Amino acid sequence: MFINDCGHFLPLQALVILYINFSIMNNIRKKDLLWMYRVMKTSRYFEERMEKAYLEGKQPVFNIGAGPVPGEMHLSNGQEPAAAGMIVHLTKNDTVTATHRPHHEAIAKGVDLKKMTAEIFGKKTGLSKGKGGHMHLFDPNVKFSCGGIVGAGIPHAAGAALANKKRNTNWVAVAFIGDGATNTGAFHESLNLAALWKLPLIVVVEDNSWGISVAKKDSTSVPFNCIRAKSYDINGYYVKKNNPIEMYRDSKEAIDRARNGEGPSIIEIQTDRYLGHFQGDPEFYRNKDEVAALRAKDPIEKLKKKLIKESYITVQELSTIDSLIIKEVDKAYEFAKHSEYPKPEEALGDVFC
Amino acid sequence: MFINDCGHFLPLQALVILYINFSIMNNIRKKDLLWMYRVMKTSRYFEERMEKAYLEGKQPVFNIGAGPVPGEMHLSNGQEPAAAGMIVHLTKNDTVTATHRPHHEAIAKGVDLKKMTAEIFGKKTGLSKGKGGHMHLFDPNVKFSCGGIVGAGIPHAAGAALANKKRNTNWVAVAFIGDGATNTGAFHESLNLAALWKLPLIVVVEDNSWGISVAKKDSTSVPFNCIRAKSYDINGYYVKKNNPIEMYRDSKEAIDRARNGEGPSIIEIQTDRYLGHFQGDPEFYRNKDEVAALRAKDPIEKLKKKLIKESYITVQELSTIDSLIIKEVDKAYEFAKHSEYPKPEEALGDVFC
Amino acid sequence: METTIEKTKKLTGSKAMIQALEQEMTIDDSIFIMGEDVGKYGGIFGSTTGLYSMFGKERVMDTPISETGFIGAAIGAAAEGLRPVVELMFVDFHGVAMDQIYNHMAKIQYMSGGRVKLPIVLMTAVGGGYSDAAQHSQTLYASFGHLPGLKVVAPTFPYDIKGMLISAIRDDNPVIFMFHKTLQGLGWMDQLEASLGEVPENAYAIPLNRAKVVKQGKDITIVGAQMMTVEALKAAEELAKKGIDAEVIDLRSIKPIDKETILKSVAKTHHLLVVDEDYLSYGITAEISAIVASEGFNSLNAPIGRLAIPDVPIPYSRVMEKFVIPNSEKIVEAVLKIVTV
Amino acid sequence: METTIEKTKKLTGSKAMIQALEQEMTIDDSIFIMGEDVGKYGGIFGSTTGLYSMFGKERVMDTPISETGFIGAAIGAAAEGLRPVVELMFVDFHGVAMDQIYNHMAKIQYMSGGRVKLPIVLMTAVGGGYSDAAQHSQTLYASFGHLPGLKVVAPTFPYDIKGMLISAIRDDNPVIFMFHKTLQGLGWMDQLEASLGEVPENAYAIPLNRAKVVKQGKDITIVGAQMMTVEALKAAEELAKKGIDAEVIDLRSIKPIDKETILKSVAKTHHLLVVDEDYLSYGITAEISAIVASEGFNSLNAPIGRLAIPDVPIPYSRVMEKFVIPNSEKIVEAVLKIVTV
Ligand SMILES: Cc1ncc(C[n+]2csc(CCOP(=O)(O)OP(=O)(O)O)c2C)c(N)n1
Ligand SMILES: Cc1ncc(C[n+]2csc(CCOP(=O)(O)OP(=O)(O)O)c2C)c(N)n1
Ligand SMILES: [Mg+2]
Ligand SMILES: [Mg+2]
Repeated sequence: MFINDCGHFLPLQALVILYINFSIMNNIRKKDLLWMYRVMKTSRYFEERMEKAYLEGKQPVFNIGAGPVPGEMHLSNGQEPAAAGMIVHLTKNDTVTATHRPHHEAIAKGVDLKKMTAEIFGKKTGLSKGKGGHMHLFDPNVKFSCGGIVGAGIPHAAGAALANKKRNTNWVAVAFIGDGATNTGAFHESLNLAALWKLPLIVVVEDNSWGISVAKKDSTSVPFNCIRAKSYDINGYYVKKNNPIEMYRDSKEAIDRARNGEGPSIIEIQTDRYLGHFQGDPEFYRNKDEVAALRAKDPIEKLKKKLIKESYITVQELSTIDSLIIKEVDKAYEFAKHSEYPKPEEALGDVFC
Repeated sequence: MFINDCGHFLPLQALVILYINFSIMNNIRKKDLLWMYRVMKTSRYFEERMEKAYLEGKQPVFNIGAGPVPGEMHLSNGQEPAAAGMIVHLTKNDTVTATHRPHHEAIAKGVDLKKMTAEIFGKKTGLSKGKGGHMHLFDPNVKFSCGGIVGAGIPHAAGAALANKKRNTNWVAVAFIGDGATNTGAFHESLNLAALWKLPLIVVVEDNSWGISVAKKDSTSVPFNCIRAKSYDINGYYVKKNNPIEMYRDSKEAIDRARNGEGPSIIEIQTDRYLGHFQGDPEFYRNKDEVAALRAKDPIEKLKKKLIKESYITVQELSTIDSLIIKEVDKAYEFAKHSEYPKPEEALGDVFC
Repeated sequence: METTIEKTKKLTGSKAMIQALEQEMTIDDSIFIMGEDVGKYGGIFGSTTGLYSMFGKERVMDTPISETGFIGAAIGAAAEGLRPVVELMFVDFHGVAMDQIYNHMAKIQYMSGGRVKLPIVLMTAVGGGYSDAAQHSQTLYASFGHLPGLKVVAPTFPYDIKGMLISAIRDDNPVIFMFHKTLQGLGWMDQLEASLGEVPENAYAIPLNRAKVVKQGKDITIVGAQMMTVEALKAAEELAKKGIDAEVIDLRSIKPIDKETILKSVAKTHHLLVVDEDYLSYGITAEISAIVASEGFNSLNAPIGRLAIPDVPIPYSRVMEKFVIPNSEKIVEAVLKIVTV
Repeated sequence: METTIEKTKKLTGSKAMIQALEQEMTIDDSIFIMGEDVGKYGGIFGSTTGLYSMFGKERVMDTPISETGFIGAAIGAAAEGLRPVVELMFVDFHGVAMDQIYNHMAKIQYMSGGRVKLPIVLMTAVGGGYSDAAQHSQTLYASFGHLPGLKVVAPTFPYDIKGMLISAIRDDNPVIFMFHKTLQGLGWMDQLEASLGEVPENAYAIPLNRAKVVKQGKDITIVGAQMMTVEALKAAEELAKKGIDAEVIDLRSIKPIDKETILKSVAKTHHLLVVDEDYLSYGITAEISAIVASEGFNSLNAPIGRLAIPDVPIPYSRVMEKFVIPNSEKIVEAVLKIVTV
C-alpha cells in the first residue's frame, strides 16, 4: 500500500491506481491465494526441517563446520509473504535474484526442491553439484539465482531486465533484497540504470527491521525505502504488516507496469525475521519477547484462517494440501540425505566451461 | 534556490527559509562579493594560463605526455561560481574535497598557489613534491584534497565531517562533485551515512550537463539531483543559471544548518563547462555553438557588471584587483617554472611515513 | 592454430580492436557494448570508434558512472544468453566494481556447477608513462591474475589484439581483455612502431592461453607483456651489440600463464629475467619466477632477475615516473647482472 | 624488540584482539572503531566483544552496509587526525570498497608527498575450512600484498595477534590486519590448540615486518601464514617421525615480506616449501619463491615447492573444500617430493 507512507511521492495517478487496487483485491483469484498459501507453507516447513537438519552434528557443542549441513544458515521464517505475493505473478521466463536468505524465493520461483536440498547438503545431486551451498543456489531452468554479497544481486537483475528489453520480451526481473541492502552503492547504481533505461525491474525490499544486529533505524536514514524511488523518478510501494494480499496487489501493479514498458519500481514490505540472523546467532541485541509477538501474527496462519473463513477452501482440503507439502519436502530431504557426496577432485571442474 | 525545482521535497519551513533568503540577499556583504569576484577571477586567469602552459611542447603534434605539464588536464572555466559561492563561507578549519577538476575549489579554499602550480608542473617545490599532479592536490594546511576517481571524495568529506562532530567543533566538510558522480555508489552510501549520523556535510553537485561525452539526461534518471536529498531525509537545493549569489545564499543556509547540527545537504548548481572534458578533447559530441552561448553569459563578467552598477566598487578599483590577481598568478607560474624537478629516486619516498 | 593469413592491412592497436568488435557484432546479434563514453565518443582510448554509428545506441551503450551497476548488469544479461562486451575505462577504476568482477563474474560459473555461463568480455585500458599519476597509470595485471575464474589477456601487437579480442568475444567464459593505452596507436600519445602492424582483414582467433616467442635467442629468456615486451625487444637489440643473444617472450596471457613456452625457453637459455609494468610484489615477476623455480629449476644457471615497479604508487612527475617504470636500459642493466654472473 | 614478558594470561585470538583494542583505546581518545555489527554484537568474529559497553557508541560505531562509505569515511577522519579502526567483516567483501582501500587509503600519503598521514587499521576476517563457500572463505593475502602503500599483516598466535594489533594501531600508516576466523578461538568453530596462548597483560608491540621461526629445523624450510603455519607445524611433527627435520616460518607479515628471515633459513636448509591458504597464482607461494630464486638461488638444492588453493573458487561441500585447502598431510606429501629429490 503506498498511500499512507509513500503516496506523496507518487504521481497523480495514485488515486486511479487505488481504485484499481480495490478491484483487484475483490477479484483476487482463488488459484492465486491457494498458490500463495502453498508456497509459504512449503517454505516454512522446509525451513523448519532445515533448522533441525542444521543442528545435526552440532550438538551438544555448536560447531559451524560440523554436521550434514555445515557453514552459515540464514532462514526466512516469517518473511514468506514477500516471496509469495510477488512471485505468484511471475512465470518461468521472469528472472529472480535473491540474497543470503534465499529459500522462500527459491521455493516460490519453483527451484527444483530435491536438487536445492541436495545442494544445501553438499551433495553431487545438488543444483551445483555441491559447489554452491545454501547462499549460492542457481537454477537457470526457472531463472533463479542468489548470492552471499549484500546488494550484489540487484545489478544482476537489472542486467536480466536489460536482456528482456533488448529482446523485446515482456519478461521482468525481480531482485529481492533485505532492508540493509538499500544502503549499498549497488542499490543506487542499479536503480538509476534501470530507471534511465526504463528496464522491467522490480526491487523488493524485505524490511525485517534488522541487518544482522543493526536495527533499520540505525542504518537507514529514511523510515521507508519506497521513498527512495523518488531518487530515480520511479514508483515506490510500501506493504504493511507482512500482508501477503497487499503484497500481491502492489506486486501486480508494479509488474504490470514493468511489462508495459513503464520501468522499474521499488516495493518494500514490512516483514518479520523470526529466527536469528543466522542459525547460532545469540541475538543478544534483541528482546526475546519481540519474536513471540511476531509469531503470534503469523501471516501463514492468518491466510489459512482467511481462506477458511471466506470459504475459499475447507479445513479438510487444506489439510490435504498440508500433507502433500510435507510429503514433497520430506521427499526432498530424503533425496538429499541419500545422495552421494561429490568426489574431492571434482572441486577442480567448472571454473571454466 | 530550491522552491521551483526541489521545493516540494522540503519540509514546511521552506517558506520561512525563503523569507530569510531574501533578507540575506539584501544583506550580502560587500566583502563577500568582492572575495567571490577575486577567487573566480583568479581561477579563470590561472586556468587561461594553464591552457597555454599545457599546450607547450604539445604542438604541432599533440602528445599528452609531452611538455612541461604532461598528463590529463581538466579545466573548470565557467564553473567558478560553485566554488566561490560556497567556499566564501568556509574557514581554514572546514574541509573541502574536490575532483579531477579541482582548480577553482583549490584556489577558493586558499591552497598555496605557488606550490599548487609547481605541483602541476611536476616540481620538487610542489604541494606533493611532484608526486600528485593536477588531479591529486593536497594541502592539509587549508584542509583541501582532491582525486581522480569519480565519487571517491564524498566519503572522505563524510569522514572529515564525522571527525568534526566527534570533536564537538562546528566545522563542516564540503564535497564538490560533478553531476556524473551522483550515479556512483559512493554518493549514496556517503549521504546515507551522513544523514544517519547528522554529520556536517554538504555535497555540492556541479551540474555542467556533461560527464565527459555523456549528457546528464543520458546518465541521471532525475532532472535535478537535489531531488535525491529526499532519499536521505535531508535538504536539497538547486541553484539556477550559474548564479554565484544564489549559490552564496543556498550555501550559507546549508552551512548554517550543518554548523548547528542539523545534518547534511545537497546543493546542485547549474553551471557551464566552457572547454572540453579534458584538454585535447575533440568534443565531437557537442555543438560548437553551445559553448559560445555559454560564454556569452559568463558569471564573472556578470558579477563584475553588477558590482560596478550597484556601486560596490569602481571600475578603477576593480582593475587594480584584476592586476593584483594577474601578478599573483604570474608569480606562481614563474615560481613553478623556475623550480627544480625532483630527483628520480625521490620516487621511492613517502609511501610510508 | 593461428589461422593462415590472407589479405592484411596495417592497423593500429585501436583499429584492430574496432575491427574485431565490428566483425563479431556483425555476425552475432547477441553481442553488445556497454561502458562510459563508448558511444559517440568512441571510447576514450579509441576502442569503439565508429561502432555507435554502425550499430546504433542499443548495441553500443553509453552508461552512467556506475561501474558496479553496469558491470553487474553485464553479468545479469550474460546469464540470460546475451554476450556483453563491457569497457572499464581505466583498469585503475576496477576498485569500484571489484566485487562484481571477482565474486560474481568470476565465480558464478563455478558456484552454479557450470550451469550458468557468462560470456562476458571486460575490456580495460592499462599502463602509464604519460604522467597520468597514481590513479590512472596502473596495469594491475596480477590483481586480476590472482583470482580464479577469469581469463586475463594483455596482447601487445595489433595482430594479437585483434585475434585475441575475437577469441575473447567467442569464449563462453568471462575474459578480462587489457589493452595498453600506448599501444593503441592513438594520435595524441607517443607514436610507437609497435602500435602499428599487419592485420588480416578476415576474422581470426588467437588462443587466449599462449605466450609467444617474439625474438629467438640462446643466452637469456626475457619475459614481458605489452610495453615491457616492446622494451625487451629494444633491449635485445642493445644486448646483441654486446654479444648477448636474448630470447624475448611476449606473455600475452596473464592467466593462465603459458608455462610450456617459458619453461622450454629457459631450458634453452638457462637464464631468466622477468619484466613487469605492474608492481613488483606478488606480480608477474613473482609468478613466473615461481613457475620456473619449481618446474624448471634444473634449467637455471643463475638467479632469476625481476624488474618491475618497485612497490610504490606511480608518481606524477615525469622524472620520477620514468624512474619507476622499467625500460630497455634497465632491462639491459638487469640482463648484464644475470648473464655475467 | 619484542618487549619482555611480564604477567601473562591464556587468551584466545579474539580475546587478544579485544585486549589490544581496549588498552590502546583507553590511552588514546582519538581511536574509534567502525564497522558492521561491531557494537552490541561485538563483531561477528568476536574482535570487539565488550568494547561497546566499555567505550560507548561514539567510539564503537555500528555502520550501515556501506563499506565504501564507512571505509572512505575512515580515510577522511584519519586525515583530520583521528585514528580509526575499521572492520571489514569478511575479507571477501573487499571488492565493494576496494577503490577506497587501494586507490585512496594506500596512496594518499604518497600522492600528498607525505603531507597527509592516514593512521588507519582495517581489520578483516579471513579463511575457510568450515563450508562457507566461495564468497566467505577466502584469505586474499596477495590481493592486498600486491598493492603499494599498505602494510599487510596476518598473525597466527594470540601473542602475535595482540602485539601486532597494537603496533598496527600505533602505526601512522594504513595497516590491513587480517585475523583468521579459525584462530580466534570462538566457541562455535573448530577448537584449536593454536588459538589459545599465553599473552602478556601489559601492552606490547610486535614489529609489523618480521616473520618468525616457530620451529627450528635443518632439512627444509616451510613458510606459511595463519592456518598454514598451524598445519606446517603439525606436518613437521609427522616429518620428524620420518627423519626429516623441518624448519617452520610463520610469515606474520604479508607485506613487506621479511626476506632476511626466509633467506637465512633457506641458506641453512637448502630446501623450500611455501604453503598458502590463498590462491596459487600470484600468491604468497609465488612471491616467496621469487624472492628465494632471485636472492637466495645459490642456497637452493632442489626445486621450490608450492602448495596453495589450486586456482579454483572455494567449493561449498566439505569433501571438495578439504581437497582444495592445503593441510598437514598435503604438506608432508609435498615435502617428501622435495627432500627426496
Ligand atoms: C557487501 C557485504 N557486506 C556485509 C555482508 C555481511 N552481511 C551478510 S547479511 C548482512 C545483513 C543484511 O541485512 P538485510 O539486507 O536487511 O538482510 P536480512 O539479513 O535482514 O535478510 C550483512 C551485513 C555481506 N554479506 N556483504
Ligand atoms: C570511478 C570512475 N569512473 C570513471 C572515471 C572516468 N571519468 C573521469 S571524469 C568523468 C566524468 C565525470 O563527470 P562529472 O562527475 O559530471 O564531472 P565533470 O567532468 O563534468 O566535472 C569520468 C567518467 C573515473 N575517473 N572514475
Ligand atoms: Mg533486514
Ligand atoms: Mg559533469
